Amino acid sequence: MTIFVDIGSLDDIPRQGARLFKTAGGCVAVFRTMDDQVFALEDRCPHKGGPLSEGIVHGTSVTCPLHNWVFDMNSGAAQGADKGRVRTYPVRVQGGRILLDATLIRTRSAA
Amino acid sequence: MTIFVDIGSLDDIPRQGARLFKTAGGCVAVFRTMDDQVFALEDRCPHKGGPLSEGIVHGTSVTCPLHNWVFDMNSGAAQGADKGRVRTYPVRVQGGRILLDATLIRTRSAA
Amino acid sequence: MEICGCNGVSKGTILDAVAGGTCTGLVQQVMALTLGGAVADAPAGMCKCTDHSHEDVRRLIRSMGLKSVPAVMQELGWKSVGGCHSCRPALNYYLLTEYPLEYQDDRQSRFVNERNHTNIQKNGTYSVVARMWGGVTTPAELRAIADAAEKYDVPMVKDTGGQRIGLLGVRKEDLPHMWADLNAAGMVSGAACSKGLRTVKTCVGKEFCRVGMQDSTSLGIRLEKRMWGSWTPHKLKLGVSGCPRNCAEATCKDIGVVCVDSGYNIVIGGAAEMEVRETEHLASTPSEDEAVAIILAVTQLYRENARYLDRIWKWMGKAGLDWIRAQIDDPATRAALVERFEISQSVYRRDAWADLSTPSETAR
Amino acid sequence: MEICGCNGVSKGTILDAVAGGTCTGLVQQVMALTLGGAVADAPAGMCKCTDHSHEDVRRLIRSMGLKSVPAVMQELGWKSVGGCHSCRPALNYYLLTEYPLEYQDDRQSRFVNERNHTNIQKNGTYSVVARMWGGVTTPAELRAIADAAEKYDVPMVKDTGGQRIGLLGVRKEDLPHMWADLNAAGMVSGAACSKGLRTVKTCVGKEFCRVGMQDSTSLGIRLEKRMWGSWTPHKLKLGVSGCPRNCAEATCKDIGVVCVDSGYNIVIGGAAEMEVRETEHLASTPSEDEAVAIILAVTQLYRENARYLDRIWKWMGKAGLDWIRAQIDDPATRAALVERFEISQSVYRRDAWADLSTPSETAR
Repeated sequence: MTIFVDIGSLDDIPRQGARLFKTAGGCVAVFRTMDDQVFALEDRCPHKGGPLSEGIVHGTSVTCPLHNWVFDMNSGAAQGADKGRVRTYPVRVQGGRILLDATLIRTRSAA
Repeated sequence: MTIFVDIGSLDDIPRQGARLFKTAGGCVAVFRTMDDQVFALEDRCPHKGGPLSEGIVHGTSVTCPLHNWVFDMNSGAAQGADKGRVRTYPVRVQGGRILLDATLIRTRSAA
Repeated sequence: MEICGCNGVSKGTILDAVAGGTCTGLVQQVMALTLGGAVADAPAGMCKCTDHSHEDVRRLIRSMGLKSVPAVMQELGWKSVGGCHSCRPALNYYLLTEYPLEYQDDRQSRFVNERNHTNIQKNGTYSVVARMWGGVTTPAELRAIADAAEKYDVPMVKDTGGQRIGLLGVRKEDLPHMWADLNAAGMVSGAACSKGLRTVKTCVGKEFCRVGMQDSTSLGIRLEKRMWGSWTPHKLKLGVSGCPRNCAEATCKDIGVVCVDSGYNIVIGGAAEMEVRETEHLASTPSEDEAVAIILAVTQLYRENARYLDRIWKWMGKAGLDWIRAQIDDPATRAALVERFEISQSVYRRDAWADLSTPSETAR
Repeated sequence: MEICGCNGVSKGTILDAVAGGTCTGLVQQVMALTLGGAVADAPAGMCKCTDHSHEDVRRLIRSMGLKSVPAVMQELGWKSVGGCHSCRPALNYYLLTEYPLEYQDDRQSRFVNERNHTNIQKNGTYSVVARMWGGVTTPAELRAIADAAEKYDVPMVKDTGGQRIGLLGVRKEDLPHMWADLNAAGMVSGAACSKGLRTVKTCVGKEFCRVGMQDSTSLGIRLEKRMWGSWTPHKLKLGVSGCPRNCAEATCKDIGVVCVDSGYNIVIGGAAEMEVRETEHLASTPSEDEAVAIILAVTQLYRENARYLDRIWKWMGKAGLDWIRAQIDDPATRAALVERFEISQSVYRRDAWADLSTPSETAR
């Protein structure tokens, strides 16, 4: 069973923006869509390691800032002709708070 | 009657070179030709003020380093299509020493 | 009001053509008649989110008074939720150019370099390039840059092709502190890699050079101080050379000035990237003031009319140099362009870094 | 031995043509047959001091073993005493290129910028530009430049178009002291405005750039450290771009490298001065070592064959890119060119400033 831990307020992330959370398992990028859905992805493009948290969020997709690869944040799969998949993590919003899979959080600090 | 003053040794000036002498009347450029003739000119091209002492000496002429005006060092007259004249001063060589018109030399220092 | 200047088609022609409703096809036909072969480059939908062309969208933003990205998408029937990384930056640019005083710049619709006012690098670090107006600096500025490089363990300090000094490999978390330090030393930064005014390269000009004909350095400084912070459809590089020997390489810049004895030749449309293109002559004037006005006017004309991500040479190929020159040569049009540029600069000629920077006292 | 490579005419052809005695006219006729329309650019006397063309003089320096300016003037019947400001620098250049180990460079036959290893300015002051290999510098170097600027009251500090920092308006009497100070900080200078290797511009390349394909910065540094100090017929500017986006503007330099995924494209003959010219492709190689060898070889070919004051693009127009490429592509010819370049560099790759500088302890 996944245990979720509160990592911050939804309002800390601008719509169509992202915020980076450092965990023991690496940097996790938490994205907020225009309609307040939230996704958590590894902050590392499988192509050349670009920081996806700096990409442009559109719909439920994000575009890597380095070379414009586009990922579906539901599945983590690269779209179009590009092949690859970015790791996704369980995340949810409850009462305006962002809850992340606790197994990721051993030491945690908001960046 | 012109009185000449010893300002230095001919050997201080390389052949086809020049040396600058500061006088009360301004900087005087003393030139030595390939065949050891010596000429003294104001160190200021009448065109744009270029330092003639930095020019290329050829025959009894010198070319201004800024814009390639050529002056006959005997007369100081610009050659070719250019119009102008640079001031010349009496100078002679005697016993390997350079003698310059004393009226120029109130305070003198070799540059 | 210029409706579709980017193709040199008059307002009347367009209005007649589009009177019946949707216009893309009609505009294309008008263009086919007007431009001949150029129709091969006819506008398609700006991205998969819409069938409207860039030109149509821009025209409709004006005519319908659309003033936000969501409003554009709503009113023009965007097919996607929230657009994509292609249309969003373009819409954001079109809106801020059209409504400089009303529109609030949308950071989330910007590519990372504009959003962070810096240049992202391959490992997610950034480069920081402080402005040196016209390339001129001072011992104090050099020391401030040296201090910042050491304080933040910058792995490489490098002179750039734009006559600036770049600090490469800066960590994102250090950026606000570094900005604050450089600000404290009197320097503004950011935008070194933006789609906006980059740098104004200059040669030393007649103050020092034995062949310089005008004071190219001070003209470059004047232009950079007037134009910095402005957003443009793509990067905008300027150069001012003090004589036709052209040591500032002004004739392969987007906008260049080549000084001559009689004044200033203003040239546009150069490039030295994938291809090398020599500029073409736009205007000549004996007056430095007029040279500045011409450059501000053609910059504003480019801002208002070019498709997002078109450099000046590409825009010039579509709009036509003759049409551009006609706008600049007309005194009233020129003055209006300069005025609109200044209105926009009243918002954008400010140091975005200062807004974002962290006082160094609180840092580290 | 290449007799008259600058026009792409083979040794055999020339030897046959000149067997009977004076050759200028005959060479012209051969060229007319060989080159067609190019005869309009047929060589005339190099200046009013002689009827011999540059090409003839150079050939005769080789074939007659002439090893000093007076010997050339004596043996070839110069009509003036001591030549003029036009032929003397050319003869000096031809002699030092032909006999790098035997010929003693004649300072009095040099234009002021080469004689003083600096650039004269309009009021007789000079500019000083310290080398930053490939444009890369350090905080310590920035501080040393800042210190020198203040110590000698330099009126302007300016970033140059060649990715260096220029100190403008330096008094001649301060030059040796400033050289000593910069030397003490580990920098070599001089030649920033010479008819020799200028700078090697670089972009940041794949070490930092998200699109860089090779390490353009380190290749640029390697080239500059290998080539600095070499004299060439005219200024020689290099650029190395890490990808085809070409941020180092390599394709308007005399010699450029454009990195691609598969290696290095070497291009020559660009310019961004009175005219803008895009380079043409010379060679491609997957190997950085081979890229360096190709660049040294084509530089030496240019040194040995071009007329004094011809930039590479002008030489290329006369010699023909095909002929140049044939020399570079032939392994034995290429290796011999590189070897001759290195022999010359054993003399000239040294800091002329250090020889002339005054220890700062004794200064002021």
